[in-house]
Amino acid sequence: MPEDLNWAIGGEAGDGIASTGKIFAQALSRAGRHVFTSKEFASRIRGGYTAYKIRTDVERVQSVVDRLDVLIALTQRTVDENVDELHPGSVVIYDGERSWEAEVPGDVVGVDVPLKHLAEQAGGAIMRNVVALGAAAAIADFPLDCLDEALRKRFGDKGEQIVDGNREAARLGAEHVREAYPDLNGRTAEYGHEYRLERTDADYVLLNGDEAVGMGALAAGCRFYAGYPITPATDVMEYLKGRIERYGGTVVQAEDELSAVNLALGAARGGARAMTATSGPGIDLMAETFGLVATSETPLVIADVMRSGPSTGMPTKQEQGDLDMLLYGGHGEVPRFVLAPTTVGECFHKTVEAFNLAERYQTPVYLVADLSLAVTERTYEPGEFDMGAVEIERGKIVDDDEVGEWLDGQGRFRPHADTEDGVSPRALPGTVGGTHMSTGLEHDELGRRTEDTDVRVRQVDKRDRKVDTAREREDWSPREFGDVDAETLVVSWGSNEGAVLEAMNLLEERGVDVRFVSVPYLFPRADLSEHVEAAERTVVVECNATGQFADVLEHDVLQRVERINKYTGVRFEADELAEEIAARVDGEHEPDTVGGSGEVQAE
Amino acid sequence: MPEDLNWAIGGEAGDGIASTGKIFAQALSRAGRHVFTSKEFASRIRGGYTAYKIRTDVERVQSVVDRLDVLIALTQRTVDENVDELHPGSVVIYDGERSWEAEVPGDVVGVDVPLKHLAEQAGGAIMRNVVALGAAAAIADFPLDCLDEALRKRFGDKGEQIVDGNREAARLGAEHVREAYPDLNGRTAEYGHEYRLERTDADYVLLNGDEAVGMGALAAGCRFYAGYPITPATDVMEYLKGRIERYGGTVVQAEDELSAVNLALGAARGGARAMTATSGPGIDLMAETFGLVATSETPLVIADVMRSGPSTGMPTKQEQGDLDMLLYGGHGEVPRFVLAPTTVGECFHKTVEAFNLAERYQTPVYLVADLSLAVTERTYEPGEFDMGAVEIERGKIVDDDEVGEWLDGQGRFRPHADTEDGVSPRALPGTVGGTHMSTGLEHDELGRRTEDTDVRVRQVDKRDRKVDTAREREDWSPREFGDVDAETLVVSWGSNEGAVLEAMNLLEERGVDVRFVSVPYLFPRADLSEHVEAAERTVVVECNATGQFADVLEHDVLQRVERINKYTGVRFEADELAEEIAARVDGEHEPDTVGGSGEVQAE
Amino acid sequence: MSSETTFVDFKSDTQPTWCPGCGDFGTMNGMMKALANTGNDPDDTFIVAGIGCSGKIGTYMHSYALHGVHGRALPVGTGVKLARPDVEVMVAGGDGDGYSIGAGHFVHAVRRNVDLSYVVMDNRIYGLTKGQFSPTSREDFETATSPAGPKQPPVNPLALALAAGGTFIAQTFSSDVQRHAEIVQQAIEHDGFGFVNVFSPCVTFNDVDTYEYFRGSLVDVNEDDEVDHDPADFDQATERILDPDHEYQGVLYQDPDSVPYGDSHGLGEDMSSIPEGAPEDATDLVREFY
Amino acid sequence: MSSETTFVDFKSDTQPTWCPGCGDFGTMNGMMKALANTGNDPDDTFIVAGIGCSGKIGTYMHSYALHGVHGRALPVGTGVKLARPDVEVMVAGGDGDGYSIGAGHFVHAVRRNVDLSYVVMDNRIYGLTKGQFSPTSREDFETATSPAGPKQPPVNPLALALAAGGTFIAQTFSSDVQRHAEIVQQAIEHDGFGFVNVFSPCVTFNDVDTYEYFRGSLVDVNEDDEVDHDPADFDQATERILDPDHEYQGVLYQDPDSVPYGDSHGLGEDMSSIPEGAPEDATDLVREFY
Ligand SMILES: Cc1ncc(C[n+]2csc(CCOP(=O)(O)OP(=O)(O)O)c2C)c(N)n1
Ligand SMILES: Cc1ncc(C[n+]2csc(CCOP(=O)(O)OP(=O)(O)O)c2C)c(N)n1
Ligand code: SF4
Ligand code: SF4
Ligand SMILES: [Mg+2]
Ligand SMILES: [Mg+2]
Repeated sequence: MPEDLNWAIGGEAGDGIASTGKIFAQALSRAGRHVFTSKEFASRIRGGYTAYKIRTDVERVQSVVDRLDVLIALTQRTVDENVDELHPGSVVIYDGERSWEAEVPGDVVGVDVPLKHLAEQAGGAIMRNVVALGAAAAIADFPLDCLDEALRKRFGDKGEQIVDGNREAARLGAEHVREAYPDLNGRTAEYGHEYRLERTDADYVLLNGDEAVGMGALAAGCRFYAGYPITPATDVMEYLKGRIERYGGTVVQAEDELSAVNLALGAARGGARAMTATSGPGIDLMAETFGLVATSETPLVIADVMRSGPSTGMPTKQEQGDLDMLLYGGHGEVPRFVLAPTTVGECFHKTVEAFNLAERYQTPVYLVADLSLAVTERTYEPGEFDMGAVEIERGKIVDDDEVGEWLDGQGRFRPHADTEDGVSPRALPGTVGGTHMSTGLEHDELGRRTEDTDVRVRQVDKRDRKVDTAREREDWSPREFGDVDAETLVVSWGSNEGAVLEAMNLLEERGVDVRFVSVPYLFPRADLSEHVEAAERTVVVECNATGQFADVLEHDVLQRVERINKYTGVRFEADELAEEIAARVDGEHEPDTVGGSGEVQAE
Repeated sequence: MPEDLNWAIGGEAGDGIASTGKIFAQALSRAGRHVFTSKEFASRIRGGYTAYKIRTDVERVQSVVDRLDVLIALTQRTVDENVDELHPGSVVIYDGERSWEAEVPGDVVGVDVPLKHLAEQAGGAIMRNVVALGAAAAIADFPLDCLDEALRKRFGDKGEQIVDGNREAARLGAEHVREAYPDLNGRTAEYGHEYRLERTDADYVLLNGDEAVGMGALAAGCRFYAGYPITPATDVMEYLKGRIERYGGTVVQAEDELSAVNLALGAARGGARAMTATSGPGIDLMAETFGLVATSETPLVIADVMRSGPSTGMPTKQEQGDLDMLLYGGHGEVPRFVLAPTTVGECFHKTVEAFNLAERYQTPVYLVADLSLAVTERTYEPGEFDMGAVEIERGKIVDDDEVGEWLDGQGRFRPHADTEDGVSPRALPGTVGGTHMSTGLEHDELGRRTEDTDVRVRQVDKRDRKVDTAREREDWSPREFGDVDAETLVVSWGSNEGAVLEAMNLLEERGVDVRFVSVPYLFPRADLSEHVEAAERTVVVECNATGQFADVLEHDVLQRVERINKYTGVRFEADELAEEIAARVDGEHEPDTVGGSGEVQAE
Repeated sequence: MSSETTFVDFKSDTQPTWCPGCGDFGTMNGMMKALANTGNDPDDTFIVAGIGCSGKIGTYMHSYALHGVHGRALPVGTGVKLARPDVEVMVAGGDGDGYSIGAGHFVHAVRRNVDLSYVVMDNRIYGLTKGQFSPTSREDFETATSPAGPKQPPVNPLALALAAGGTFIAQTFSSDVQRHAEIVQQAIEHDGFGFVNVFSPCVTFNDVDTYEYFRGSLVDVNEDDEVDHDPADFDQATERILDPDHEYQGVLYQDPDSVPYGDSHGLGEDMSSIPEGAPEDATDLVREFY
Repeated sequence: MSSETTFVDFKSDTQPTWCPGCGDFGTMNGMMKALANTGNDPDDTFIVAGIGCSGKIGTYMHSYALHGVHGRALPVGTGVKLARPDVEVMVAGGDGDGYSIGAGHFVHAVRRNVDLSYVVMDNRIYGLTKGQFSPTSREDFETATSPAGPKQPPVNPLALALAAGGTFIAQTFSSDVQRHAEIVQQAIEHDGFGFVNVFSPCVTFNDVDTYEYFRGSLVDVNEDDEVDHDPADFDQATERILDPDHEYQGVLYQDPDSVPYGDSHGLGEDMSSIPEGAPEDATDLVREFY
């Protein structure tokens, strides 16, 4: 019997799936259990279907697997969509009073709960999902007081009556299961399963990547956020709204992304730590201004929370398809930093770092997360977010006195002074004697437009030199795992880290050792030549069709690599990934050849 | 004595430099001489300076060199800016009556012409540049009747009086030189130069790249152009305006580039051959819609006439800095074709081809030219633009009868039918029974939104398969020159072709053989592995700082290459390029290493 | 087929996923009726839809259609119409799509006066992205991104259209389908840019601009006791459009002398048909460069 | 220094490359005067300029400045001002920059009513790109891209601002520098978005909207015999702004009750100064996720 429990609730868009799932996740966290959630599901039918999946364990969990132990099926379709993940002994909670007849596979244990009926009894049909939560709790012997706490957190601001109603709904659900299915444990045990959600003394926080980015921004002193709503980045804005004001900052909902990035640019030139967040379509719209940010040497953090492209694509689905755009997008040649957190925790840390890098090097920094990371709630020890450890470095800002060191012969401030490290002094508005013009035109040290060929070359080189300086001064190491002597090197970026790590455990059981490098710095990035050379085979895992990072790596190390690509819109699951990696190790897949269509879709 | 003559006129912006230079180029063309012009000049001082340079020969010319034989200097600065290009025996025409004293170097022959005075005599000071043209003609023994023809072409629509006045101005200029400097030929001959612009019977056309693109569009049946003014692409729009109407088409000046590309997309969905042209900043703004064009499988030609980036950069200066954006830009993963003409003539041919490819594969096609190509007037035999040879292929458009072959079981048209070659049938509005929805959301064969994982993967693969099909069916060969057995392989793209070819002649004189591959198809592109392998060294020549094509080539062939990069804003000149290539051959430059800053700036 | 076309011919077999009760149902029904009533045929009709809940309309209707990127529906529709004067073009989208990210295109499309109709499904909220304030949201409307209200005056779309030189400016209410259909029909029939702002309530994220609210507050210009509304009267139109106290239903303004862009620019040909080679006189183009 | 600041303090040592006689000279002089007269100091002033001949103004003035990308000057200026309420922000650009590519931002910046001034140098042409028609070009104005005129009604910028809820709407003429400076000064002093459309003739590419034309046709609201203009009177403002027969110089409209965005949103702090570590109570942020 595995120690982790895999739980899901599914229904139609509008059924309140996500908020119900979140309540259960919260309850588990309160019980001192680790939780890892997922909202992206394979959909085999068109439109409307939505689900929320929780994997929970007393140990850390960091991926989903394709197995469901307990499923709350608000619709028949939920069963149909998930039938592959059910196993003998899985429990499906459904409402037999509703029009459909739950056709659960024979060896799956159906638990019929009159959700609507009990909800009405508790005070209103709207609480039927909470009835189901109570039922689920009973099935896994989960203490209702933790659920109560989660319900208070969710409904507290709606008044005591609502909280009590929901608690009653949960209680009725639990009671129904205990009364109608007294021997449930016995039945699942027949298939070797006994579901028990044990409690520990641990005290976790539960948050997703978007929230972690927002919290990182506040920790780092971000005072200005401008954005335009877009899935899955809107949560960053909604997190900040109502919180940033505590620190004297503001959130501006712009009329579009063109405005958003220019608003943020303006605030940054004013001296505020500023950011915007968007998804692919917005990144495209910001591309022109990105170049201006870079040439005017303005510190700015631009977050891209990726979703399935191209174009509008599949807005609520996973993909890592924007890497090329971030590395190479925008006309002309522009130095940039690209940071890609690999876990929810790293979303916090990399955000803080992004602000520091932006100011230290006076450049735009892309902070790139994928949908899986952004919408995945996950538990952490609160210490992961150690506010005392946050350091703020603002780089070469000069004050009234220091301005004098940076004047030219005629007493004019040199905002683009051609320094050895490429970084110039920065005078914020209000600094006496620091007036200057910033422009997207090529300019001289003073910021004045120029077409002088020598000055042009010097300024291009100066801007590029900042990257060289950063390469030297900062630590761009990847996150390394596994056996350094393993024959197989797996490389990935973004949210795949968790799935790869869990896949490694599964592989280890099969006797397959793997070395794993998870790359959080996409530009500048570490040189992986030695890693690739030391390995017998290198496999790059990413959620896109063309293998964008694989191409980058191939160019870096001048060697072809193998690829595992998934572009169904669904994140990797640990078990499928283990299969795919094992297949590479067993030599079932040919290494890809140049220009060939050897990309393998893992689904 | 070299056979080519290098001529220039320089002054301040607003002095009418470009139109005066064009008149002289036109006159030379009328005289049956080949002409190659250039408007980009190195500028060592800030602002305002502008010049127009002509290289002319009875043989074909295809590059500029850094030598000036005859210079019309409307300002002192013109002399200062070009002093390096003057040689003993160069002639400088200046107006001694103006406030400045032309400080021409000692061994340069100064010719003082009272430009303003003579112009007033001919009817108005505004004609002083034409006086200078007359003077220049006299110096090189050039028949005035060719100049007369060019003046008629330029001023014909302003009335006979204006034409006559200008002719008189030219005559006065010529007369002045003959009278005041009777022994000019003798003086230049002292330095080994005798300037004679001989006439031939040839009949050339003179045009630049923007005009060739415009003419190609009309030849290809383009009926709809939408654009927003931007240097150096505006000429395409201005060329089409007033001409496209003859064929029932239209030019729409949009409110911005976002609108322009969407207007063109709309027209294309209506079934018109449609295009837009812009430069880097506009390409950025169009990136989001580019993805829509690709996923909706709409044939559309988008021309990018590159200028110096990043950001606003140097809008009137040369660069090939947008390649990365065109190959990799836009979020998500989108199939695209990227065609880059290498000469003015190819601008015509590749534009025709772009429209055919767009419709045959139902994709967006980027047509990329650089500023040097776009603004360079050049002579051709008119046969280069053989309208009889233009073929128009519209791909899989289905009519009322053919629609029936593409219906699903319920009689619905399948615009994204998953065919073997990836190309689906296309029904234009008005086709009976062909109604369908096109969308940037992932969709099924009918165009309906889907998140079905299998359908998603099938549609991504189908779109990508169009590129595979095109790879097989079309000819993506590069243009090859020089000795196939040479040790040194030079690779370039865009307008560098001419300079490399002339550099090869210069190198041959020095006993250096070179094989040269000029790449007009950037995606899909030819596999150059064998070329690179056969050579001892590969040198990639491009007008940008980072070596964008060099990176692409390195990844294709898994081998580092050497680079010659120029990012001063000025095109390559044949002689400097010969030096740079020779230096590589002599081993004076280390091959570049990964991530190193080994890029060499050729200036 | 035209003469027998009815509104169901404009209905696709895709089931709408709008929330039950969403105003967009009524809005769409009216549009389909108007298209049928004006004798159009799905095969000769092109719908361009924006991105938003509203933008899904292209999927639920049966015709040629494009569901574009957010905010750019008007340029697309303009392109279709100019290339295909023979096709009926209708553009539809939300208040965010049209007045926020698309505001610039709106102003310029109005000025251009291309002969198409533009229906904005105004629910005063961002529906699809789950409830942020929109440009037409009230100053004190509480949303996820405006806990204390946006504190900016809402855009008055009719006033913007008027200022931009609009030639047909109307407003309807999705729940009054009959009147809505009638007015959309007039917009289609108008020679030029037929603009209709439809109040199309979002029952999920907007609890202030509800059916009840509009039912109780909207004044139909035809039923206003105070004035006999003459849509050709610019001053009267201005007064009502800028009226701070009332919102109107009906055709507020129609310029009887409107000349559509296609006419003033001499367009009329179907640009989709071209010869199989270069145009006959194409060598003239080369000759110009002698 | 403020009290002794004069307009030359706002002049940079870069020589303008505008054509001799360009209206932008006068426009700039007036802006510099207005900044000096309102007691501003270059060190505390931020100019945001668009792209165009007009946009070069940022280079010729002496202050903190950003010369941005085409059409996005207003969002940048808004960002600067919100982050730095202590800094005087002035945004300037051309008619193409502001009303064509920037039209959407214009509408929304007007609504937002941030306390800055916006000066549009309206020459009814694209100057920098050498003479294409602009949104304010007349219907019959012949240019390279409109050989027979654009055949679209020109944008009326004042009407757009009014429709968008503008709180300060004015128009000036660069050649009447005194009056222009005076009005820009009022725009600066206005509590909110001070919008000034300046007729700033292009002597190179526009031969119809010339100095002579404006001199002969502009009516100053203060010198109009027919009405005593009250800028607080919305109806009067509307009438004049929409007047098809005259163009006016002066402050057409000013809302005396204007509340700038910063005030309604409780902003006032200089956002550039932050602590050296996370905020003191930052662990509360973590605790929320328990
Ligand atoms: C460039 C871009 N930015 C943002 C989005 C996300 N987005 C989708 S619809 C929408 C607004 C929806 O509001 P509205 O236009 O009023 O339509 P409604 O859903 O209310 O009908 C937004 C912001 C997007 N798709 N593309
Ligand atoms: C995205 C983008 N598109 C186009 C251009 C080219 N461009 C520069 S200025 C300008 C318009 C100039 O007109 P206006 O704003 O009226 O300024 P003016 O020169 O008349 O003062 C254009 C189209 C650009 N720089 N960027
Ligand atoms: S969210 Fe609102 S606008 Fe969207 S479908 Fe539901 S009710 Fe309609
Ligand atoms: S082109 Fe026109 S706007 Fe530009 S500087 Fe010259 S006169 Fe002024
Ligand atoms: Mg809406
Ligand atoms: Mg202008």
